[in-house]
Amino acid sequence: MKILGFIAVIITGILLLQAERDFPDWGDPASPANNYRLSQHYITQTFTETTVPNMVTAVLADYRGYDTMFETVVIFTAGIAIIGILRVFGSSSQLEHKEPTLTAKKPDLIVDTTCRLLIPIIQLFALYVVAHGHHSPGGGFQGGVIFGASFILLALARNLQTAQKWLPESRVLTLAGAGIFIYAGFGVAALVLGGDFLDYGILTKLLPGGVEDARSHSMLGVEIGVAFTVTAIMFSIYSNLASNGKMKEGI
Amino acid sequence: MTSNIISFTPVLVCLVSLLAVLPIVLLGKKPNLREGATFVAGFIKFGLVVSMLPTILAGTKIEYTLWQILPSLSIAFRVDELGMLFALVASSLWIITSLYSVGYMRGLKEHSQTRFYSFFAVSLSATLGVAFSANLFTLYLFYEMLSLATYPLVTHHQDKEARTGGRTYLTYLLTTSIGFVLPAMIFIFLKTDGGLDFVGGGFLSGHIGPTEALVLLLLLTFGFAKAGLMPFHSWLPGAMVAPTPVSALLHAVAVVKVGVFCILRVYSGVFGIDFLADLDLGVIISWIAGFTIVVSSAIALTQDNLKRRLAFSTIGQLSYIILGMALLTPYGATGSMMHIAMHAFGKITLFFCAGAIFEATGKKYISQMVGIGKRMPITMTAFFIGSLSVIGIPLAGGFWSKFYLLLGTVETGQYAMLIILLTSSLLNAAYFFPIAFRAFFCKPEDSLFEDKVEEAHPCAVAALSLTALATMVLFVYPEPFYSLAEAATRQFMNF
Amino acid sequence: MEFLETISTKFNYWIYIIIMMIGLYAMISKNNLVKKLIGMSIFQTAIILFYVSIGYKENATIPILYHDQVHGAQHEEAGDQNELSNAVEEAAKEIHVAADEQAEHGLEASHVDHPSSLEINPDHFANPLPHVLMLTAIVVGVATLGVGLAITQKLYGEFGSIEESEILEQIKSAK
Amino acid sequence: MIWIFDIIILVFLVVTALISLQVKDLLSAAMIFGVYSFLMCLLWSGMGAVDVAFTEAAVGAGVSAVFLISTVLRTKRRSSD
Amino acid sequence: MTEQAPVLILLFPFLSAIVVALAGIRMKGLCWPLVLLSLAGSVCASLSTLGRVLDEGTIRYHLGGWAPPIGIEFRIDGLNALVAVTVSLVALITAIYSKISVEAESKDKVSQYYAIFLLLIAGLLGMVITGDAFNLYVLLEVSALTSYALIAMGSKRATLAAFKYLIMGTIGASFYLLGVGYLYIKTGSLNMFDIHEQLVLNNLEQSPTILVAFMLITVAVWIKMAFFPLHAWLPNAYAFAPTTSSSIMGPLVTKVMIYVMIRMVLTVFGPDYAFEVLNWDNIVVWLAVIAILAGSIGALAQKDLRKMLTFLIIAEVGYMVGGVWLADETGMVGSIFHIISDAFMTLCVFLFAGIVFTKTGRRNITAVEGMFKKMPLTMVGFIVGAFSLIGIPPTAGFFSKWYLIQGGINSGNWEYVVALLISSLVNAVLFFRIIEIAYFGAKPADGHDDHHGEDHSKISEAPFTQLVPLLGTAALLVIIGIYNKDIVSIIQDFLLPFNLGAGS
Repeated sequence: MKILGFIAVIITGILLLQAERDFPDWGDPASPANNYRLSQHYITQTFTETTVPNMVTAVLADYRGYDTMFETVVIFTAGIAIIGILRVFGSSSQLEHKEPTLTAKKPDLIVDTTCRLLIPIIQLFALYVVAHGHHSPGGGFQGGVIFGASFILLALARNLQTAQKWLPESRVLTLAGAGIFIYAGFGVAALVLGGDFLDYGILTKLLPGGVEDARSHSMLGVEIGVAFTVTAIMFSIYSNLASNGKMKEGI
Repeated sequence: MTSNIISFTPVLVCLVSLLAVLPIVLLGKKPNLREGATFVAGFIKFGLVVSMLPTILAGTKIEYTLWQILPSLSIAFRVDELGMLFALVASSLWIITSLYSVGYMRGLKEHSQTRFYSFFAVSLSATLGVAFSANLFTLYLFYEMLSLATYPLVTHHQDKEARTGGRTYLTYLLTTSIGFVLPAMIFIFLKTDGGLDFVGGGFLSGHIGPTEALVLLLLLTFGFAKAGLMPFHSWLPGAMVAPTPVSALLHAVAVVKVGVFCILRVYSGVFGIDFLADLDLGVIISWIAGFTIVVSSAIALTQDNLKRRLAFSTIGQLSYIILGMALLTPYGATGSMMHIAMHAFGKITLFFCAGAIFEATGKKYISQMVGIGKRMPITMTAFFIGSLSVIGIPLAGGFWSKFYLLLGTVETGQYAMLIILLTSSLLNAAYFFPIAFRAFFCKPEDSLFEDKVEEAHPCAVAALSLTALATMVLFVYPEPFYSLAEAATRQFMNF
Repeated sequence: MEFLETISTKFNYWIYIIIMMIGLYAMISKNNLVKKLIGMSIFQTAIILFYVSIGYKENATIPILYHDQVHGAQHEEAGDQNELSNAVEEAAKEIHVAADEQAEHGLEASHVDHPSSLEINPDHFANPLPHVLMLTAIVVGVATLGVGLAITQKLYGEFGSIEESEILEQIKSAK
Repeated sequence: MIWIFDIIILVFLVVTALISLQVKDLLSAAMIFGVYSFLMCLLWSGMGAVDVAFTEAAVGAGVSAVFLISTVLRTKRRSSD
Repeated sequence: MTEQAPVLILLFPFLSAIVVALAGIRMKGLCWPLVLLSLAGSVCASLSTLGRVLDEGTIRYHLGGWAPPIGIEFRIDGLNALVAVTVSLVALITAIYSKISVEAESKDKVSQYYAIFLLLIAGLLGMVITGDAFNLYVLLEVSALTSYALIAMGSKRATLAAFKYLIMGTIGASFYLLGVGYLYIKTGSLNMFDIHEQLVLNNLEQSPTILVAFMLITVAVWIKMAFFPLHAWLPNAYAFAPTTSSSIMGPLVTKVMIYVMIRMVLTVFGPDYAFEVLNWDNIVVWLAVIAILAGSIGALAQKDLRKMLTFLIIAEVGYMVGGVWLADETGMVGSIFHIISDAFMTLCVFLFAGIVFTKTGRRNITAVEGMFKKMPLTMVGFIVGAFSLIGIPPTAGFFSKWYLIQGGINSGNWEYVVALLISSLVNAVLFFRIIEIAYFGAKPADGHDDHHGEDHSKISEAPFTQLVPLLGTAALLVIIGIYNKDIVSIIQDFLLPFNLGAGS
């Protein structure tokens, strides 16, 4: 198997290297990919069409918003899949009603204090990343991951159950579902108002401002939806992986 | 000749027995009503077939296109002389076989009789479908349907033997039809741009070269393995595990005759007799058929099991039909087509008798039948008449077909074939006469049968007497089969 | 140095292939399931590197319009640039360079009435499209990794091992 | 961007990738994989892909590594290869 | 609402997946009806889309109101619409069937199971209707992740199979992504139709980059569809998955990948490039021949009913790949028609295998013994499916074979014709073996005996929710066979502009 794998890898590598000679130079602005009207349009027209300076956010949430919706779905799928694969339902399912047994392991003072200080800041930063994704790097995914990471940090520093007090399993699912519903909701709203799916422009009937502003606002809403889902699922994946699906205690 | 009638009747003929399955299944709990349904369907079917007879004899064809299934291909029905001849044989014998099976199945108290009658009806639909097919595709469709519908009949006993027999049966039939006929058909379809409709004088000439023609001819000849041409014959003895009515109707009449019918159809309707004659391909086929005739007759001599002997005899007789067509002469073709009918009546009588003996005495082997004629005189007389027909001795219908076949060999000057035919007739006599002879003429102390042995179930006896009678009548009055065969020959040979 | 600089025009593509092949080899021939998954992640990031390399343009900045250009349209956004993360700050220095260049060239202007007339030279911004695609790919990568790890844990629960050969042996002996 | 810097990161990328696949302690492997991801993210930010770099920093170097570590701690730490 | 039908095809399963996942917290009973409702909606939407395609020709639906290539579009022509109808219909049938087996096999994870199930359908449908190469990747991953989960939720051995599938699937998906990247670097576009335009416009036929892109994408879809040398992940994965999982994935996942291959060959690269510039046809057809034979022989060697069927899938994939690479219009028609008919016939036999498994709890093919007596209607359904796989008229399988063989003869690829016929015969052997066991009992030596009957004498006809899907599928097989002309004419209309030559 190893030799076979090696041969396959070498062949693939040589093949790819062959094609590489044909590539345009690295960083060449005139390469087809960079010169084609697609990327030109994104760079030059984004702001006028959506009033969003961050082209990546605009392309992500609007021009290719359909992709992004499914990107969120991928995350959601992973979350559900991991619950389906790993989660062991049983005595632990009433866990959320019980008082967490914190006495078992006393958290380290330094770690505890640091986390106390850090977690609110992390969460604030996460909110900032989500909200400011239009103007700076960031957006729903990054913000969501960071927000989820704050809960993971909490679970690591204290224990899983403390974190689960904030995000019990049913709330995780609800949050994740709500996130996708927010996203798809914008699409469906556009559908109901007579536009195509995810056509935020038509939402100007509901949102203040012109068509461009409607797009900008919808993107924010969509990003918030993404952030919901990502936060919830990241934590869900972690808590399943860390507790081997039993949701009792983490690592 | 030119004016063809478009009529739903051929479809109806096929549908009748298919629809009969419904009442048969529903009435499964009440045997009398169930058999009644079978008979009603049988008579309706026969009536419909007969109702078309005058039209066909007048030289008009009946056509109906049921369903355009592919852009240039449809499930279509067309009744012509050859098809009519075959349909007449099959539908009339269905009624008689039903009568016989009532006797046989009840006499032996067989299980799952409802299933038996249902699939019997389906098989008949498929047989008639083959008879009335207007193109190769429809023919193939019904051919496959027949193979599958008869499988439960062949394996009716559901024991080990039936299993083996059924397996051989399907293996041979499906392998050849999927492996040979299907590709050949698709090849023809491509070469002729979608034409598969049978035409009186064939349609292949001009579309393919000699090598292709030879390959196609062999594919199609062996592909219809139901015809039992060697080396694809061994399913037939294997299938003799079936209950006798099945053997009788399906393996003396429907299934094997469908095989030869398909071959005749392909020779005449696809290749065209003239095309075959031009390429001189008939000789190859006639040698194959001749070989089969001699070998199978020789094997039949060695068989002790009566039904197996009959089976090998059938293999030989089927090859007569193919040989007749392969002679590519008017007489040969006429004889060949007549032989479909004549052999059917003769052979079914023999099978009926074998079944009746088995039902009454439980004996399967010829060596155990010494002296049986005294106990079952009607049966054994019928058996004698049937043998006459199969051997081709006057007083039975088989004489006429053999007569024409012999004329055909003389006509082409293929004396080798003449010799083969005569030899095989001698062999036929050699393996049939001793049975009848020993059944009647033996010393009383040699007789293996007690006094209490009697004739089989009355229904069975009635059936076999009827067919024996029909065999005799066909000698005196070979109509309408002769006219049909002759008209068909005229169609194929354009003279 | 000249030589190295010419190499560097394709260097990224070479390295991406090397990394990708390392990952692929690990996926195919590592015995440990976690190792396979690490290999898988490396494999996927290599592809992301390839895409990002497509989108790179020499002397171009990050695909975010900077203050000067947006200015006039949305006053309230002013000063945002300063709050960016490290990477962005670094890039922000380049922005001014790019802006100067743009002023010099005065290249094609796209005239749109609303909200303001902007003059944007596409050559001054990295191609945003590959970035967008790769955001998706990263997310897919982490999702796959998560599912893979979950399966690994389930396998460990069932067979008590995360070595493929050991698990296969157990299956064989169970037969 | 400065190409020397670029090349150094690229070389380090290969090295970290190899180490994380070769080291027999899975916990170390997970850690080094985090390093690899972080280097990758540096490289991308250098190429102007700030959003991708940001995401990779959060996802690749952060969450992925945590997932890997939690699995390693829940299963076995030693690897045969 | 018909104007929005294309997106509704997808939205129904996708949104209800989330509802189902949430419903699982409190109201488990709601899951199944919701699944049915949403899939029925999806079927209606796809049918109405098909109707519109027939009326108006290609439908273009711009998501987000952005015209391609700026935005993502659905571009639905005859091929998409047909495959979408097939996918949604198969999904609906499987969903009806799933009620009992899911509750039995996944117990407390019913809602998760159904959510994943619906997401798989959403992913597959999305792949079918999208017109964007990258979007296809995202949906490919959605369907892939869900497949891993659906398999991993099965028995013990399924878990390892799922892991292998995950590794192979990721390699496949990543290769696809890389291939799209190679196309992007040369054309700068992601829209499939636009890519093709750019390829032609910039004369990229000789470019090694495009060649490698083509190879990468082809290999990627081959991995995903388990084409012969790359098939190793499939048999165990599908054989040991929960029955509903294999009933949905067996018919759909490989078929949708074949759709993707056809889409890539015809729309993105164009038949001229794929068949004439590259001239690989013969190699691929030979590979397909090997695939068909290997699948058939593999199936013969199996004693496990579902595993046998998985090998048949491999053979059927060989049919379709071969049919595409015959580079012949009839062959292509055959391949596309076979996507549809094979989806239903595989579904039919997998449903049967599922019923047998739930009824007897055994995987071996001897589990079917005596079934003709005990569950005649189930056997009828199975026999139709089996006949279709063998290729007996008038079932759908016969006609797809008809076109494929015709294509093989037309293009002179006799080895392909022979392989098809051999595979048909092997199928006949396989299925008559099962029918024989069902009819006679397991051991030939025992003959006609009853002691097997005692083991599960309780077994009776399958319950309503399992029987109806099976018989429905069987009926559909016959209907597709009888109406194949109409389906084929849609396919031919679709293929018309591609101008496939007759033979290479």
